[in-house]
Amino acid sequence: MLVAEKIGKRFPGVVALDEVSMELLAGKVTAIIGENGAGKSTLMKILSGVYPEYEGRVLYKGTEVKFANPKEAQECGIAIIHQELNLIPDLSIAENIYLGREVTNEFGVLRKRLMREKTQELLDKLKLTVNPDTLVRDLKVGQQQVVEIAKALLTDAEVIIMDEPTSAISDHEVDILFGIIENLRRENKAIVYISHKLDELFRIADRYIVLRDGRVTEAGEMKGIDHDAIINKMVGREVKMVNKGSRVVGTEKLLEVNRLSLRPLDSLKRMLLDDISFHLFRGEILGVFGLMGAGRTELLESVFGLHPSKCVGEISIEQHKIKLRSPEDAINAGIALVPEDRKKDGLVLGLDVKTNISVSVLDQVSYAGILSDKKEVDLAQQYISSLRIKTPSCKEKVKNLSGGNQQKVVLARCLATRPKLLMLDEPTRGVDANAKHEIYKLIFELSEAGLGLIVVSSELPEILAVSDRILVMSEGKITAEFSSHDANEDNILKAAIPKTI
Amino acid sequence: SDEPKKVAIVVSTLNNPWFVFLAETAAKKAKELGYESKIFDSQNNTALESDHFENALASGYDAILFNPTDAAGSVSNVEKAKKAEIPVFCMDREINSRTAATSQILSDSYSACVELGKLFVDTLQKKGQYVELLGIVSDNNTWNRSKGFHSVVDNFPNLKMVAQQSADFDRNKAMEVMESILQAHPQIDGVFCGNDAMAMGAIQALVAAGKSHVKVFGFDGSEDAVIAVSEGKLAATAMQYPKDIAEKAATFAHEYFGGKRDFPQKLPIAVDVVNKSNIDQFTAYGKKE
Amino acid sequence: MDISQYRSKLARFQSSIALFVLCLALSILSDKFLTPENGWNILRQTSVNVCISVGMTLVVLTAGIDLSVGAVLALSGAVAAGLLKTGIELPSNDLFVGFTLLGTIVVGLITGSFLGFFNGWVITRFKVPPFVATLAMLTIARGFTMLWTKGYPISGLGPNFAFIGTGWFLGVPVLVWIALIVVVVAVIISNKTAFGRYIYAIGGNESAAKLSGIDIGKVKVLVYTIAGALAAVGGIMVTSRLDSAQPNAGMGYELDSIAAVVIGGTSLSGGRGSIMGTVLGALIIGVLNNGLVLLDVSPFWQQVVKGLVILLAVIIDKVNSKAE
Amino acid sequence: MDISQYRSKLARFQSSIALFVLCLALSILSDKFLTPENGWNILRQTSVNVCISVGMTLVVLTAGIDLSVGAVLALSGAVAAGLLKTGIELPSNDLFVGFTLLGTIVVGLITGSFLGFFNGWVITRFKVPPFVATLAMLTIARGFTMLWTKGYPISGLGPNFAFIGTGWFLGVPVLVWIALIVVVVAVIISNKTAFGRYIYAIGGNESAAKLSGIDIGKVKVLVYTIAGALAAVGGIMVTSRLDSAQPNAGMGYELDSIAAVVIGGTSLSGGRGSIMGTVLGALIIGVLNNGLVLLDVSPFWQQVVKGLVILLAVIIDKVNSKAE
Ligand SMILES: Nc1ncnc2c1ncn2[C@@H]1O[C@H](COP(=O)(O)OP(=O)(O)OP(=O)(O)O)[C@@H](O)[C@H]1O
Ligand SMILES: Nc1ncnc2c1ncn2[C@@H]1O[C@H](COP(=O)(O)OP(=O)(O)OP(=O)(O)O)[C@@H](O)[C@H]1O
Ligand SMILES: O[C@@H]1[C@H](O)[C@H](O)CO[C@H]1O
Ligand SMILES: [Mg+2]
Ligand SMILES: [Mg+2]
Repeated sequence: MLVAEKIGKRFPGVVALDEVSMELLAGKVTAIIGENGAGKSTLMKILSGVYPEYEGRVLYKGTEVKFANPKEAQECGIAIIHQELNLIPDLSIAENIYLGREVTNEFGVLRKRLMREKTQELLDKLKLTVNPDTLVRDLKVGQQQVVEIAKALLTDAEVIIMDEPTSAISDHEVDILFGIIENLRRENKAIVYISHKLDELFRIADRYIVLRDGRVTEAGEMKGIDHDAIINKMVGREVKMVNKGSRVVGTEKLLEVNRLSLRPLDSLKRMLLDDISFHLFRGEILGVFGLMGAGRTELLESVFGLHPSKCVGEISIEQHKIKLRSPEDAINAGIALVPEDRKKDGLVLGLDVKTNISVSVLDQVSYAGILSDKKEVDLAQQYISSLRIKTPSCKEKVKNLSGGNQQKVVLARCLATRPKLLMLDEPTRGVDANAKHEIYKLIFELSEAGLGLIVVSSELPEILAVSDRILVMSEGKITAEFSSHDANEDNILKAAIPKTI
Repeated sequence: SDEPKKVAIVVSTLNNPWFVFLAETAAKKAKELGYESKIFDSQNNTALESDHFENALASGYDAILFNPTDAAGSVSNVEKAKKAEIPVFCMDREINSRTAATSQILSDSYSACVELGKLFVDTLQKKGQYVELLGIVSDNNTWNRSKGFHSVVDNFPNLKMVAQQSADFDRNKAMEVMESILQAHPQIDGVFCGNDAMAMGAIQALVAAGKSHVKVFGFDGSEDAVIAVSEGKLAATAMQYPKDIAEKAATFAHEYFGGKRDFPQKLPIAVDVVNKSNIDQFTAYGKKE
Repeated sequence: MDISQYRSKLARFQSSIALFVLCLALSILSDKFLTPENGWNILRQTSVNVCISVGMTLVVLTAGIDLSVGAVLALSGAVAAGLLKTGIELPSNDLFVGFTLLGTIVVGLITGSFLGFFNGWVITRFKVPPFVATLAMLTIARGFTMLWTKGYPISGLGPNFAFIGTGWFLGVPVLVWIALIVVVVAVIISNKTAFGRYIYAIGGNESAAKLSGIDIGKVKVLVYTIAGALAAVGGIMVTSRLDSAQPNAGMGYELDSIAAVVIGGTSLSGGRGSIMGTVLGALIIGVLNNGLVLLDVSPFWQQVVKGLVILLAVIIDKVNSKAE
Repeated sequence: MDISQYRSKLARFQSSIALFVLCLALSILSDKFLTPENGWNILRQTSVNVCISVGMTLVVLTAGIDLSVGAVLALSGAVAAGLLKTGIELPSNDLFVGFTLLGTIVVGLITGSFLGFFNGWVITRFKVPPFVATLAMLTIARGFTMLWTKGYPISGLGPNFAFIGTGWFLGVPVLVWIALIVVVVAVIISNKTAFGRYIYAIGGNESAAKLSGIDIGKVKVLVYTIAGALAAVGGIMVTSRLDSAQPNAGMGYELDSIAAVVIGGTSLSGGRGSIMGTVLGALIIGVLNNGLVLLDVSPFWQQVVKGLVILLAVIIDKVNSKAE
């Protein structure tokens, strides 16, 4: 259906794609596999008209095409779900879905009702129960991702590209999406599926194409391939998986949270956090699971002092009650947070690696109030090597790093504050399988060094793989607690599903 | 009614002490005569002036003492007042209508600058190089003054204008512009400025450059200028008597309330050239009492 | 879940409350305030700012800004007035071209549109920040106004032209009619057309809008062109009202207009806001100007009070929308 | 691969190129341009804008803006001049408080700092957009200046005070020394201190900065306070230079200052830029003003040329940094 021939694309200083040739078949789901920065998204952006300038050629149904913009590709029958959310926060769902292809009457006036109804149909199909007039700003990330999916399904596209469509949605929505993909496959559409969640690929993909450093290294049928093999193909070498093994957890209580509640902005709604109590031992890894909107992010944020005026309850570190009025207080108390959305909350993308690493501990790298370049570089180098951050230099802008390495920079910044308690919110979202394992390894190393860790994740396998103990949240409450031996996918999920509705 | 009559004082701008003085004097006089008064600042904006007229008429003022922003643009405002049978007395600046205003008490920039021009020619002994600093180029007084000056000075071919720049009636700008001009034309003999603030700025630049012999001419009769003339720093300025103008206008309003109707359509208030020879008769904005 | 709609209604409602409170206070403080005559005064005085601010709203919705509106207003008005008064003499062959009333108005509007178009072109083609591009245009248009008028006002444009600024039609001043038409058209464009959508989309998330296939450049150029055209409408209105094109007309109007937009709840970072909010914002400023005069506040204090009230209006807005 | 460093060096270099080309052109067009005396003129004339623009740079780096600098300059200068000239009479007990030269300067600076602090407080406490908060402050400070001066200049401040504006020290004008010190201190603060880092971090990504433990509010308030203090420094400089506090001093300086910041390559959306770039930007504007007068360009054309040159400088910058 769609053939790429010797596609090349460079960015200043980077060859993103180098003579990439590949083929998409009708009625098949093709997985594109590769590490962060391998060039997957770049290739897809070329196929969907985002980058009009590239080397090589693209054949669609046998004839060469060259799209000047995304609209042309769309009109031709190529739809894409982008990796980054591309929605307009202050427009409604319906307005977003129809953006750039509004339906108007003969006077050029928008046919709002028609568009709203069609949107409702789409949302029903995707089982998203919100009003099409809701502003996207008021949706949670997961719901926004569903809207992105709906956007791609609006037109009757022949080729549908999905670049990490499930990075922010939970298993339930993934199942719905896969049902839809099945239908599309049956309708003989060509589908591209990109994801770092390898399990999904085994469930849905028929074929795979491996990208490494901007080149295609391999392609073939999914059948008969296993987990390790895929990782080997991606990385190009044997990767040793980390294993939790037997772990000893301290007995000293590091953190104790007592009857923590968080009031929402709007007093009409239920509490965001409702009477939460739990504790954490030194050297322990506490996993927190929940479905989207369960309140896990709010929990970490509250412990980090981000909602001082809306929060009641007690927090003690090492048996000392503390008052946290700001992240600054939290950091001083030995708490660190790796936020959910690293680009939005974790990094100053326009500044360099060393500046991002040192920003929380500038007093450590200055003499008499004057910053020392040498001390700062030393600090950065220390973490670059200990966390194996892949960067040309510590003076590279963070925005030029791959996702996994950006995540490590956030970690480095947090670790530089020498925390006792490290909280990680979705630490491996959008991170490739290899880097994911490196992050797991780090989590274990840190806990062995005596830190207490709280890991929030929406991926059950991840929670099961890293945690010593697991809390399950639903609707702002803790609904269950399991030790790592007692926990399994079933009982966790059961506790996570909201009781209301 | 036995409520005191109300007098609106609409001035072109309060961003210039000359007009502040004009407005305050008018207000003071009106009060002395037993009237309530209020000052409106048009901020050199004819459209805002128009708003002020409408608002003043709506809120029941009985007379308007008016310093127009513009001879042409202000006519329609005055006509509005006339229609509402509210008398308007123009102060300092003219409007281009013989019928709209009840009376116009005017200080004629053009002819004052003719006089200044004559003095300028004499002082420079009909030869030499000079610089002209214009006021805000969109202000018509800028051009009235410039034209009056040139109507005399341009008849003397040995008087050469080497630079004509605007300094926006502003002292700081005048100083900076003068500093730059002095680089290109170090050998000047005179500077003609559209007002005193600019003259003061020019003097400062000249003094700093060691050229205090250059003859500077201003316009207004402001406090700084009167002092500078007496100290011999400023060759001359033109005294416009804002006090007389304002008091006259207030008095006319008083007479109008008393029933008088035959006012002179135009009452020119002479502008006097002030220099070292007669400075002892003057104080800021007027004659010594 | 109509939360979002409800919220935007409430936001609009807030500016209305501010306006209402202001009017109430003024009616109590001065018996001259609540008269039909004074009402027309306020509306007439606000009409020019409304026209300019409607254009400014569209620009600000795209996350841009237009500092040149005042200068464009002056140049457009001066061009129209100059042509009406004296026509054009073609230098080469001594041909005199006279202009009709309608002709001059059209040329005035074209002038403004062209200057706006130039703003948009510089901003999109060379990626010059709108602040800088329109700041440069402010200076340039002021310069050309001086060159065209030689610093003198152009006056005496005749009763037909003056009708726009001073006439009444069906019991309503023509100026108010113009503002009304501009507002209605702008509300329709911003709410009921794809172009309006695109304006919000670009301001909300430019790169997402681009990926949705919107021609960002075209939309922005058009928005700045409209802003220029509406500044020209303002220029015609001011000129006709005064029966005179003042070379320094519109000085500082950019700030008044931005104030109206912001008080009306439009976010300077784009994507959020409405035309009706801006109209309320302009009315708040207009009522305030009028009220301060009626209350006999001294001109020096007026500036202080005006600054404080604007601050207060925005703060109340913020506090309310936070509580919500 | 020090690409990023190299790139930022080049970016700075580009403004230098623009300045160099401008100077070269002017030296060819006028033989009076390249004289030491004219050089001092330009530096002296630029020094006030440099001081204000340094503060503006810090504000803009946090993604803010300060429209009140000109008005704050006027009020601070007027307060200092008024106290120097007449002291204060305490109304209740007829006590006269005289001020020393240093005392008045300190009070002037405190005035500016306080106004800046107020800006910062309103912006951080009530989340009022900086554009609106400082626009309101512009009006308020202008009003207070008029109230304080009653609309008249305060002149005749004595030779000691005038020394600041007109004196020389070690062969360099005192004004230039002040600007130099301000620049050096600001460069050190912005590059070599935690506070400077925080400014860049906040402008680059406010929420990330917050999560990194930076007290956003404190940093912002301090930045606006510094901007106010530097405007006050400018106010003292202007007042002393003229030996007179003009009620309308500093009118429009905000735009000149923002122009210097932007021409110098600082992004209005924050996080990117440098003090040295701003200094180059201010020099470009200063040289341009000086050159246009030296060439005796008519005042009408000056505005047009100035607008075009600013546009060109920014476009060249953009085109180059894209090609790179
Ligand atoms: N706009 C851009 N400018 C400069 N470099 C870019 C740009 N977009 C991508 N790159 C670089 O091109 C390379 C390929 O990036 P791409 O986004 O295609 O990777 P990916 O395989 O999609 O990674 P991920 O799994 O993290 O999404 C990377 O080195 C990236 O840094
Ligand atoms: N934009 C929003 N507007 C209104 N309520 C919201 C918004 N975002 C979150 N909430 C509320 O906050 C609660 C917790 O949401 P949050 O996204 O923090 O949960 P989470 O467990 O971290 O899930 P996720 O995996 O999506 O991060 C939700 O139940 C929801 O009611
Ligand atoms: O008469 C006034 C003053 O001279 C002022 O300095 C400038 O404007 C003029 O109209
Ligand atoms: Mg990608
Ligand atoms: Mg979350």
